[in-house]
Amino acid sequence: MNYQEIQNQLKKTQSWQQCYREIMLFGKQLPVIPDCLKSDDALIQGCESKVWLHIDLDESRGTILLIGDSDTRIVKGLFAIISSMYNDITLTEAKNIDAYAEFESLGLIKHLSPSRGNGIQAIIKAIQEKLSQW
Amino acid sequence: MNYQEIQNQLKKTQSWQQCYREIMLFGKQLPVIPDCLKSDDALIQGCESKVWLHIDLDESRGTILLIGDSDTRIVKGLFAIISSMYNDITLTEAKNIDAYAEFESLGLIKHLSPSRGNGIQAIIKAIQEKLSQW
Amino acid sequence: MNIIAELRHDFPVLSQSIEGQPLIYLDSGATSQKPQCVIDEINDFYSKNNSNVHRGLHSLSENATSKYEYVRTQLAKFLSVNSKEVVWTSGATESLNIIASGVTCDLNSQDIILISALEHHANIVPWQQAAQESGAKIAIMPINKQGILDIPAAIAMIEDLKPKVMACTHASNTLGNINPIAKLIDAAKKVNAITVIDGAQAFLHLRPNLSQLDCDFYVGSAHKALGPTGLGFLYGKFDKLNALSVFKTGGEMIDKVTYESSSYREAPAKFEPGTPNISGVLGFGAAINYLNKLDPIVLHQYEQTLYSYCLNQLQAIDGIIIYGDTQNNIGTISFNYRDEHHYDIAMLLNSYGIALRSGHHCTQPLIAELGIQGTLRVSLAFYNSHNDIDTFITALKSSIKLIAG
Amino acid sequence: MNIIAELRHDFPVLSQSIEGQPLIYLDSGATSQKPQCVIDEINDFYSKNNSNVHRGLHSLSENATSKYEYVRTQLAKFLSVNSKEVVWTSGATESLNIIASGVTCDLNSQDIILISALEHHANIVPWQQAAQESGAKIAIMPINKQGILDIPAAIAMIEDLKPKVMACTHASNTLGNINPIAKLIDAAKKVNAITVIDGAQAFLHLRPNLSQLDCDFYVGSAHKALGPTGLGFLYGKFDKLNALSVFKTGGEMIDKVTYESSSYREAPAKFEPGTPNISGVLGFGAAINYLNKLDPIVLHQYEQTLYSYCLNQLQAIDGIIIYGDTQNNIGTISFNYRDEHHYDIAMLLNSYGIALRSGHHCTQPLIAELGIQGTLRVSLAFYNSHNDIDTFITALKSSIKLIAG
Ligand SMILES: Cc1ncc(COP(=O)(O)O)c(C=O)c1O
Ligand SMILES: Cc1ncc(COP(=O)(O)O)c(C=O)c1O
Repeated sequence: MNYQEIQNQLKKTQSWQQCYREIMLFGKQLPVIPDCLKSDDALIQGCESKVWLHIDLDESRGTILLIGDSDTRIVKGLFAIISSMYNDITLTEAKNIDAYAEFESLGLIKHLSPSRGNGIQAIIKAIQEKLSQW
Repeated sequence: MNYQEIQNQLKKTQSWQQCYREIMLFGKQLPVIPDCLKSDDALIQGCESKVWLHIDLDESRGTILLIGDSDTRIVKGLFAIISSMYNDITLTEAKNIDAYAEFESLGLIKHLSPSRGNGIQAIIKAIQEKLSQW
Repeated sequence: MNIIAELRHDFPVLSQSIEGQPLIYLDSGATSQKPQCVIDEINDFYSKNNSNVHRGLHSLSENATSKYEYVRTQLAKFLSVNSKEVVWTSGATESLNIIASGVTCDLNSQDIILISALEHHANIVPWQQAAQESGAKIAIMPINKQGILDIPAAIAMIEDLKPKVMACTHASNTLGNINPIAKLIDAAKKVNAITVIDGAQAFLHLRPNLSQLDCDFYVGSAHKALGPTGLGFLYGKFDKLNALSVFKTGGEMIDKVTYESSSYREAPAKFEPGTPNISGVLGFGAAINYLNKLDPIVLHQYEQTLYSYCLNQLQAIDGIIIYGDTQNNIGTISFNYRDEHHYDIAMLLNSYGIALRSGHHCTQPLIAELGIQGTLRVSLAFYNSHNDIDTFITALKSSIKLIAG
Repeated sequence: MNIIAELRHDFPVLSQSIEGQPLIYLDSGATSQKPQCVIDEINDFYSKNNSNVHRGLHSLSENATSKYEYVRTQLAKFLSVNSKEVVWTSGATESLNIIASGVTCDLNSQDIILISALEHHANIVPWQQAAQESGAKIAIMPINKQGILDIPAAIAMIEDLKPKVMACTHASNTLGNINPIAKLIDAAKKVNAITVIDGAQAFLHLRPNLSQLDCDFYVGSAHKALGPTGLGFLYGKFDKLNALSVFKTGGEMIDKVTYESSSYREAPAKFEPGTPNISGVLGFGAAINYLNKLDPIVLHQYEQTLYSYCLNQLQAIDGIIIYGDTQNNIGTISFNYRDEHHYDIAMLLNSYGIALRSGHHCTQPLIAELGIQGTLRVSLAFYNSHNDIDTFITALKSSIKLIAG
């Protein structure tokens, strides 16, 4: 699922419940990741739910690769959204993504609130930091 | 000056200022006490102003004797009022005095507030405790 | 019951909405809502009487001081203790820190601090600090699989270990269990343990009579009992309280200060340095007043009815797992749905206007003991209605459907 | 000036009466009055948003948390520092205790803690505790007969003694003196001292820029700066702040708790266990907002004008003795009349509706150094008027007459 499709899907929702339903469905479509990738050092700090995140650079194609999972459905779905933003784009394009602004325009900015403790903010920060190293 | 006179004087005052003036005058009429009586162990605890208090029983006459002073005019005057209540009465009468009620009826109950830190409450307590020992 | 239904209108927050839907507040264990009289009292203080206490001769300060000290006697009366045994603190957490740090110098490496497996972090971590500094050891009174304190085991531990301190919560914030603390206190006193009861959750629902319970220390938070935030209390039997070493130092708690040394005043002043939370105390006074006007038995029965009503409906939902003691409970239910994450359900419930708490509830060791990640927690108060519960149950069923779908 | 005269109406207490006469509030050093917007904010919180913070996923809690954390960034901006360097405390007193107790483990019997002769008990007694526990010695930067810090002597002490800690008040609560702390901080940094500034009095009047001052720690109380009671702040340079040992422990400040041990979160969370004073923080946010809308230069000039006006009139009264620095002053005047006791004059002034403070002002060593029993203290704020001062001076003259008569 690409980011454009996600945007369209979310736009169609008419209630928070529908919106959550979509988000959870995005999460279900993520590839299942092997348990060995759910290691402690891949855990994102500061989440009440668990989030594992791996960020790699596909040097041959010049694109970045996000692999992640969460033990909650909603956070997993939110990660799927983030992941779709970074899919199949160049490193330079990736660096220019303002994920906060995207969440804002998706109407999901509330999910970035630190008190929600879901680590979305931490995920975005981790990605941006990693990108800045390349 | 006896307590009756004090009551009459205070009744005539028409403002707090006049009332304070009378109170300070009562204080001035107290006998001057020698410095040696202003000892640390005669100090009443819990006063911002200093109050020295001596309580004695005149066993021959069966009356009690209050000697006191303060470094402030108003507290000294308030002590003069207390002192006049206990003047020339028997021990039994003294034990029956409700000094709080008297201050209430004099309109001076505010001066017993602990936050005023003037030790009037402490003086009354000290007298009552001493009386209860006789 | 009708009179109780009316009480709800005293709490302005309860007429708010969440996400466009009427708010259903089921999170009183985190903090209670405040009746209008408490809000008005704070408002009045700042609009008419605002002044520092214990400092001024002027009338404003004198008024504030009288009111501030009057609330201390009010609380003392509510607890059936002496007012010089009541210290104002910034919250139950600070109260427990004052006790734990205050007894540390009396502990040594032979000593045992006995706590229960149900404690809030606030009644664990300060004791770990005390243990670390003194060399004392911490021992745990165990719970069974359902999360209920094993009283015979606990009493055996008290008798065998002869702990120097026995610290236990009156009611569990996570599970709602009411612990039979009278039994524990009795046993602990036989071995001369210092008894510390965490009443943060119990105070509002159980109105403890401390002269009957006869514990050495009892703590609570105003904000969990209709009062303002930033205020708690510490009750201690005068001699034991006064014997605690000072915690914070500064103005007002001192008697004399020279550059070389300072002497301290007696309790409670000794533990109240600096400007206190004056509006907090006055607001809490209004809360106590409010409670005093309500019949505790009627309130308690109502809360228990609500609790059973909610419990029964939850139990009727296939896949719901409930933890804790459902016989002796202040009206708090911790649950999960199958192996779904509490986070997802809490988020969905919020979208229906249901405010409840999810997670470890600051009781990580308890949650670990139960072998789970966390729970969803409904915590009720007398201002909740049967309708609140109906709405919650409907929303929960819809949320489960959404997740399963 | 007219705009400033209008500000007075924002403070509802100022239209109250004392003893049947309009209240003249000259005790802002003890606690400031609160503008209506602060009162409204607290009211709003309890009526619409009341909820605990950092705990709930539900919208009410999320709102409260966002607001609570937003005020931290507001204050950080006001002080020109980073928001993770700002800790909420129960008051300046607690802030100073956190620092003093937090550095105690780094002190030993060779170390000197250098404080000034002008300190409030809150910046003396916690250091005495630290000294007692660590064996360190306290040394005092001296004042002259007028009560002004002797800067050359202070700097020489810093250079000679090479103190481990240099703690000084930004402005004296008793005398109003503004200390040239930038010079002291510079000198202290050259000898690697930890620099601690008590800003309880200065914050409102001087709006310190901490990135310029470059001290390690700076503390204040909300209630002295238009905000609610029961709240203070502790600023610390992040590394130094985070390196302090924890003071209170409990929920929210921890990362992981097991029965055996606990790990703590980073500052500021590490120093904020338990439920904070949420309404206090939100109210203080409204106070900072209010201050941000006023031009600090205009306010400062106005306060200085008021101060001079009051000072001149006092000086013109035969027998009035004034203490402290009248050149660099936040607008606080300590005085006596001949050898009359401050208590009598304060009581008489109160009967005229004048609220000012008398006594040792929690600075017993300073009062002893000045060789007196206490003072009467006028402390002004921008909401005072020239008329306040006229009324005060008239009342003072009448009081003197009453005493002399
Ligand atoms: C200079 C100074 N430091 C510290 C304090 C203590 O502040 P609080 O009582 O708000 O904790 C005060 C308050 O009187 C003060 O004036
Ligand atoms: C049982 C228990 N103890 C202690 C506390 C700590 O209370 P506070 O956060 O008000 O300090 C709580 C609050 O959650 C609690 O539920």
